[in-house]
Amino acid sequence: MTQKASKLVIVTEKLLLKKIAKIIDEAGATGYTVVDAGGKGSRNVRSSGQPSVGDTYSNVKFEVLTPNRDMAVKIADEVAAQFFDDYSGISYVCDVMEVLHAHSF
Amino acid sequence: MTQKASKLVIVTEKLLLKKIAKIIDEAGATGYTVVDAGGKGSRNVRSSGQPSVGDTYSNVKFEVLTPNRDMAVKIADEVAAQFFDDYSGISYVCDVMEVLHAHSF
Amino acid sequence: MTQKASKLVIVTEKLLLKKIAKIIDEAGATGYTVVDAGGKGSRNVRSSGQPSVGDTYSNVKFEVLTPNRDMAVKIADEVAAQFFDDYSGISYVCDVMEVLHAHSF
Amino acid sequence: MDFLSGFLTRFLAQLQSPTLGFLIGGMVIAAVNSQLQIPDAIYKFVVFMLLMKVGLSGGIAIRGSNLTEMLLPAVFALVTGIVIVFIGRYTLAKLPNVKTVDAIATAGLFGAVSGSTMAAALTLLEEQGMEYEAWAAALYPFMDIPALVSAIVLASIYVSKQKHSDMADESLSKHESLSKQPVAAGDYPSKPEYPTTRQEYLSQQRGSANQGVEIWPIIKESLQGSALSALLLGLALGLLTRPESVFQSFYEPLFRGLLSILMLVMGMEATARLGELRKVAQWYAVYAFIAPLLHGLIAFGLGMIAHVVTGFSLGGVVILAVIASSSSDISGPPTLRAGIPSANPSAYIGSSTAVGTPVAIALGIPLYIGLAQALMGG
Amino acid sequence: MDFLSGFLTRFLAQLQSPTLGFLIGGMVIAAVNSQLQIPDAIYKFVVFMLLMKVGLSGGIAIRGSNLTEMLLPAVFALVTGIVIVFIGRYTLAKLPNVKTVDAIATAGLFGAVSGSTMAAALTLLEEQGMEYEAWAAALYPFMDIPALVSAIVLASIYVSKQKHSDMADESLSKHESLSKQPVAAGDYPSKPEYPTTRQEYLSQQRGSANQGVEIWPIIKESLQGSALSALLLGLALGLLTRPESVFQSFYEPLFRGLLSILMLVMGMEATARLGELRKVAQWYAVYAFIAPLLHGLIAFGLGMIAHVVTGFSLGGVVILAVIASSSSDISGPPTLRAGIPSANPSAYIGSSTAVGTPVAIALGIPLYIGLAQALMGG
Amino acid sequence: MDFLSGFLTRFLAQLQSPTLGFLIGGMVIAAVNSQLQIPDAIYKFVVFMLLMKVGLSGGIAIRGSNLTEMLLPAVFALVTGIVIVFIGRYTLAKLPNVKTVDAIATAGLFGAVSGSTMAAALTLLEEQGMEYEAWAAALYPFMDIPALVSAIVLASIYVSKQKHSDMADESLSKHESLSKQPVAAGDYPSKPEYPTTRQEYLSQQRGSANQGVEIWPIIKESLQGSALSALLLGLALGLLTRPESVFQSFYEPLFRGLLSILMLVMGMEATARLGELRKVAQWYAVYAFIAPLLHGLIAFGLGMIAHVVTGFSLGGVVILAVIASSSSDISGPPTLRAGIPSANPSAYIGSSTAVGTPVAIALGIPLYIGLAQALMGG
Ligand SMILES: Nc1ncnc2c1ncn2[C@@H]1O[C@H](COP(=O)(O)O)[C@@H](O)[C@H]1O
Ligand SMILES: Nc1ncnc2c1ncn2[C@@H]1O[C@H](COP(=O)(O)O)[C@@H](O)[C@H]1O
Ligand SMILES: Nc1ncnc2c1ncn2[C@@H]1O[C@H](COP(=O)(O)O)[C@@H](O)[C@H]1O
Ligand code: NA
Ligand code: NA
Ligand code: NA
Repeated sequence: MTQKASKLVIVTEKLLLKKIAKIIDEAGATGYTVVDAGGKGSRNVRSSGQPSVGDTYSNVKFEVLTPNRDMAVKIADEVAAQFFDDYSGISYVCDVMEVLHAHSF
Repeated sequence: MTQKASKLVIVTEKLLLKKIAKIIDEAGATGYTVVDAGGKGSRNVRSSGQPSVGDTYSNVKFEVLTPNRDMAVKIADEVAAQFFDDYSGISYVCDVMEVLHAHSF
Repeated sequence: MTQKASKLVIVTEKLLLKKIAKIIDEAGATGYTVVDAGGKGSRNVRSSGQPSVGDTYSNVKFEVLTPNRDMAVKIADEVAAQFFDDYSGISYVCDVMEVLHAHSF
Repeated sequence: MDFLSGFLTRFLAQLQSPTLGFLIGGMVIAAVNSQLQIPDAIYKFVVFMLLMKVGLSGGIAIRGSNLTEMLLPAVFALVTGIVIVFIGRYTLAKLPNVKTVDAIATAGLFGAVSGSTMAAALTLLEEQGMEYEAWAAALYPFMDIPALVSAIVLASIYVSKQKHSDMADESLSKHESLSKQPVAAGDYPSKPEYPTTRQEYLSQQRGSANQGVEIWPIIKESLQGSALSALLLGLALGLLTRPESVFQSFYEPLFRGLLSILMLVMGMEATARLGELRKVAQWYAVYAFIAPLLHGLIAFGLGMIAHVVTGFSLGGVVILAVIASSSSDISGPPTLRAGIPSANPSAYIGSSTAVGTPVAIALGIPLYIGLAQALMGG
Repeated sequence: MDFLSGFLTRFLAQLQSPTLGFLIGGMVIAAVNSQLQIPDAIYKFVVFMLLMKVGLSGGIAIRGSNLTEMLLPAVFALVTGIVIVFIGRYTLAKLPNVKTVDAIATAGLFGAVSGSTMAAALTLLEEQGMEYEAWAAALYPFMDIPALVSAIVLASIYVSKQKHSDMADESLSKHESLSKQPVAAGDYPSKPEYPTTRQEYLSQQRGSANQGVEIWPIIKESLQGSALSALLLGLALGLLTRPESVFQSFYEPLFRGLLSILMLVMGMEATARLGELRKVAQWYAVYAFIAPLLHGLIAFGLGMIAHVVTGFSLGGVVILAVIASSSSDISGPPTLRAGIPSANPSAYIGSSTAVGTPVAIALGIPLYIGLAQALMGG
Repeated sequence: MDFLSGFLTRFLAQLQSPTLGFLIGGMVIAAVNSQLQIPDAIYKFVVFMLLMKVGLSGGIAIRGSNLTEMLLPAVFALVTGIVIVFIGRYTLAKLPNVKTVDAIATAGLFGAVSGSTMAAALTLLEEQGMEYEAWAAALYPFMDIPALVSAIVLASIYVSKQKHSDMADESLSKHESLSKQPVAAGDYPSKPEYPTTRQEYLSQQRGSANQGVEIWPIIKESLQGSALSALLLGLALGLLTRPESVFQSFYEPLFRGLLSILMLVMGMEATARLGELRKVAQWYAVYAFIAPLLHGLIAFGLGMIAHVVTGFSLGGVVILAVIASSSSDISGPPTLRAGIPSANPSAYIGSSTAVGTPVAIALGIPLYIGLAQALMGG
C-alpha cells in the first residue's frame, strides 16, 4: 500500500530558489517542498544586500521525496556541481521513508 | 532513557491548518509542529485568492511524533480520507526516531 | 564519498533562539538550520507578549547534523538541562542520514 | 450616437485615471517578470485600511439617515447575488469541457463582491463629483453572502444527486461486494495506491453527504471573513462611536494612495493567474469577460427601478452595478474552497482574478458611470 | 456628588472616543472568531511609529526646558514602580493557588509600562485640551526599569531560598547518595524519562543559582528592548537634531490613526488571551482588575505632591498615573521570561493583556483625566 | 578659505538634518545591540514608496520638458558608471590580499546606484531650495546598468583567462589522466569528499565557461530588479496617466517620513555589516571610504561640463554626483551574486553597506551641495 522513498534535503541560499526548483523538476521528481530557513555553516554567506537587521531568513530548505536513492543523489550532485563552489549549501539524504498518501508518487 | 517514535509528515494546503490540527489532537498525539511551506506537486492547487505575487507560502507542513507507527498511519489515513480527494497534499512517515527530551511523550 | 550523520531536531520557544545557537556552536557542530514553527505540546507556553492574534509562529525548529549520535545527545542534554524545566520544548534524533555535499563536515 | 460618443470620450479619459493606470501598470510589470513585490503584510493591511475607511464613512453618514430607503436596494442586491449564480449554473455549466461544480463555484465568486473594486468605484465617483447614499457600501453583504450561499447549496445538491446515481450504478454492478479494489466514483480520480482503510472513510463520507446543506455556517463564515469583518467593524464604529477625528486625519487622506497600491497588486495578480486560467476550459475566459458586464447591467437595471420608485441616487445605482460586476478576491475564494471542496480553484480564481476583476474595474466602472452620467444629462 | 456625576458624564463620553471604540471593537471581533488579522509586521511598525512620535515630540520640547523640574516626578515614578512590585509580592502572592514566582512576575509586569497605553492617554489629553510637560513621556523608563528589576531580584531571592531549604530536605533524607533516580525538587515537575546526564546539569545549575542577582544586565536588557529603544531614540533625535519637518509631515499626523489600529490589536489580543487567564487561579483576574486602578491612584497621589511642591502640571499627573496603571505589553514579557524563567507566562501575560490593559485604558485613563478635571474645576 | 569655512558651516548644519540624524541613530542603536527591528515587509514597502514617488514626480514633470537636454548628462552618467568599474579594477584589485573578482564586484556595486541615497539627496536639495531638472532621477539607470554590466563582463573575462592558464598547467602536469583524484583549480577550494560524479559536472562547466558573456540578460535582470522596476513604473505612470491627485495626497506627503525610516534601517545595517567587512582585507575599508567621494567628484566634474555646455542645472550636477557616489543596496547585490558567483559577497556588500553608503550620505551629499552652493555664490 505504502511506498518506500528517499528524502533529499538541500539547505542553501534563497537566491537559488528558482534554479534549484528547476533542477528538481528536470530530474523527474514528482514534487518538492520548500521552507524559509536561517542557519549557520562554515561559509555563512549572506547573498543579498537585504537588511540582515530585518526579520527574514536568507536560506531555503528543500525537501524532495524521490522513489529511489539514485534520483536523490543525482539531484544533489547536480545542485552541488552548479552552485556549491560559489554558494553556501548542504545536502543530505534520509533513506527510510514511507509515503503513505500522495497524488502522484 | 530515550524512546523510539515515528514521525509523520503531512504537507498540504494552509487552508486546512485548523482542521488537520484537530484530527491530530483527536488521534491522541501529544503534540505537533507546523511550518509554512511552499512547494510543487502534481496538483499544485493554490487554495486561496491571496496574491500569489506576494511573498508567502500557501502550504503548511505538519510534523507529528507518535509513539508508534499505527497512530501515524491512522492520522494520515483520516487526513487523506477527509481531504486528499479535493485538496493538494502528501503524507509520509519516517520510522527511526528517538525522542530525547519531551515534556510529555 | 558520502558520510553518515545523525540529525538532531529541537523544537522550542523562539525566545531561546540565540542561546541554543550558542550551545550548538560550542558543542562543535559544523552548523545548524533553523525555521520558524508553530505547534502544540503539553505545555504550550507562548513566551512573548507578542500578539497571538498576529500571523507569526512563536516556536523555532533547529536541525543539526552531527557526525555522530553522541554529539547530538550532548547538545540535546545541555539544552534540556538549561531550558526544558522552564520552557516548552522537545528534542529528537534521527540516525540514518547521509551527508552528500557540505562545505565542512 | 451622442450617448455613445460621450461614453467613449469619458471611457478614454478614465484610462488615464491613476486607479486604472496602476492596475494596468501592475499587469505589465508582472508580464515582464519584474522582481517587484508588494509584501503580503502590506497587501493585507491595505485591504483592511480601505474597507475600514469605507465602513467608517458609511457608519458616520448613516447615523442621521433614514434606513428604510435602503430596503429596496438591499433586496435588489440580494436578488442580483442569487440570479448571478443561477445564470452561471445554466450557462457556463452547460458548456463543453466545463465541470458543473467548477462552474457553480465560478458563478458564486462572480456573484460575491470585491471590496477593492468597490473602493475603486467610490474613488472614481468622487472624482466625477457624483453623489451617492452614505449607506450604499453597506449593500455589499446583501449581495455577497446570498451569492456564496446559493453557490454552495446548488453545488451540494448537484454533488449529492451525482452520488446517488453513482451508488445506484455501483450496487447494480455489484462490484463492491466482489472485490476489495477501490472504485473510482463520480468526479474523483482513482487512486488505487491508497491503503484500504482509506476507502472505508470515503464510503462513510459519501453516505453522510446526502444530508441537506446547513446554511447558517456558510453565512457565519462569510461574516467572519477578513473583508466583511473589516467593513462591518468600520460601519459599527462609525455608527456607535465618534471616529471623525481619526477618520479625517488618517483613513480618509490615505485612501486614494492605498487604493493605488492595491490596484498595482491586483494587476500583478491578474497576470500571474493567467497561467491558471489557461489550464482550464477556454469558456471560462469568455464567461469571465462577459459576466461582469452583464451582471453589472442587470444590477444597473434593478437599481434604476429603485431610482424611479424610491429615489435611490444614480451614484447608488452605479455602486450597485459595480458590486454586481465585481467578483470576490479576499473572502470568497476560501469560503468556496471549504464549501465546494470538489471544485477546481484554478477555474474560479483564475477566471475572477485574471479576467473578471480587470474587466470589472477597467470596463465595468467606466461603463456604469458613463451610463449614469448620460442618464443624468438626458 | 457633583464630582461624581461630572466624572460619570465624562466617563460615558469617553466610551465614544475612537480610541476606546477600537479597543472594544477589537475585543468583539476576536470574540466572534473573525478572520481579520493585523499582520505582525504592521503591528511592530505601528508600535515603533507611536513611540518614535512620543519620543520625538518629547525631545523637541525638552530642548528649551528646565529638566530639574523632572527630578521629583522621576523619583516618584521610580518609587511607584518598586512599590507596585512589593504590593503584588505581599498581596497576590499570598492568595491561595497562586505560586509566588508567578505573582512576582505579574506584579513586575504591572509595574512596568505600556507605551501603547501611554500613547492612548496622550491622545485623550490632547482631545481634552489638557496641558502637560513635554518631558512627561520620558518618565516611562524611570518606572519601567525599576519595576522589572525589582521583580526579577525578588523572584531570584525567593527561588534561591526555596532551593536552600529543598537541599536541606534532600540531604536530610539522604536519597541522593542512595539512588540514581532523579528527585523532583521545588516547583519543577519530575521528569524521570530524562537521561541521567541531564540530572548532573540540573544539580550543577542549582548549585550556581545561589549567587546574587546581577542588576546591570536586567537594566541593559530593558533599555535594549524594542519599545524603550524606539522611545529613547526618538528623544535623542528630538533633542540633538532638527526633525521638526519630518515630525510634522509624518509622525504627528499619522499618530492618531496608527493608535486606532494598535487599540484594535490590543482588543483582539485581550480576547485571545482570556483563555490563558482562565487556566490560572481566578485571583489573577481579580488582581488584574483592581491593580491598574490602584496603582494609578497611588501614582496620582504622588503626582499631586509634585503638583503642589514643584508645580508639576495636572496633565503630567495624569500621565504619571497612566503609566503606573498600565502594564507592559512589548518589552516586559520577554524580559521577565528570561529573568524569571520559572514563572508561568500564562499567568502574567494573561492577567496583563486580557484584563489589566483594557481596564487601564477603558477605566483608568478616563478616571485620572476625570479626577484631574474635577480638581482643576475645584 | 571662505569656500572652506562656508562649506564646513553647511556641513555641520547638515549633521542636524533629520536624514543624517536617523542614519546615525540607526548606527548607534545597532551598536548597542538594541532589539529594535523594522520588519522586512515595511523596509521593502518603504523602498517601493520612495522610488515610486521619485519616479512619479519625474514622470509628471518630464511630460512637458525637452528630453534632448537629457542626452549629455545621460552619456556622462553612463561613462561614469563604466569608469568607476575600471578604476576599481586597476586600483583595488591590485592591492595585497585583495582577490581580483572580489575587487571587480566591489567596483561594480560602487558604480551602481542606490535609490535610497538618491532620495536622501533629493530631500536635502529641496530643503536647500536648490532647483534641478525633473528628469534628473531618470539618470539612475544610465549609470546603474552600465556599471553592473561592465563589472560582470570584466570578471568573466578575468575568470575565463584564469581557467585557461589553469588548464594549461593541468595538461602540462598530466595529472588528470593519471589519477581520479579531483584537483583543486583556480580560486575554487578543493573538496575531495565530493562524490566523483561531481567532478564531471565541474569539468563540463569549466569547458563551457570560456564562451563570451551575454550582455542582454544582465541588462534585463537589472531592469527587472525591484528598485529599477519601481522607479520606471513610477516614471511611466507619471508620463502616461494623470496621477497628480494620488501623488499629492499620498506619495509626496509621506516621502520625508518614509525616508527617515529608511535611513534608520540603513544605519542599523551599516553597523550590522561591519563584522563582514572586518573579515576581508582592510583595503576594502580604505576603498569604501575614498571611492564614494572620488566617484562623486568625477561625476561632479562631468556634470559641470554639461552645466557649461547645455545649461544642466547645478542641482542636477549634484544629483549626478550623488548617484555616482552612492553604491547599490537593493538590486545590485543579487545581480552581482548571480553574475559573478565566485566573488565573495562579504567583500562587496560589507564595503558598500558598512562604509560606502554612510560616507556617501553623510559626507558626499553635503560635499556636493556645498560645492554647488559655493559655485552659485561665486
Ligand atoms: N551541521 C549542520 N547542520 C545543519 N545544517 C547545516 C549544517 N551545516 C550547514 N548547515 C546549513 O547549510 C547552510 C550552508 O552551510 P555552509 O555552506 O557550510 O555555510 C547553513 O546556513 C545551514 O543552514
Ligand atoms: N515528491 C515530493 N517531495 C516533496 N514534497 C512533495 C512531493 N510531492 C508533493 N509534495 C508536496 O506536497 C504538496 C501537495 O502535492 P500535490 O497534492 O501532489 O500537489 C506540494 O505542494 C508539495 O509541497
Ligand atoms: N508529539 C509531538 N510531535 C511534534 N512536535 C511536538 C510534539 N510534542 C511537542 N511538540 C513540539 O514541541 C513544542 C513544545 O512542546 P511542549 O513543551 O510539550 O509544549 C510544541 O509547541 C510543538 O511544536
Ligand atoms: Na459580484
Ligand atoms: Na505600570
Ligand atoms: Na554609484
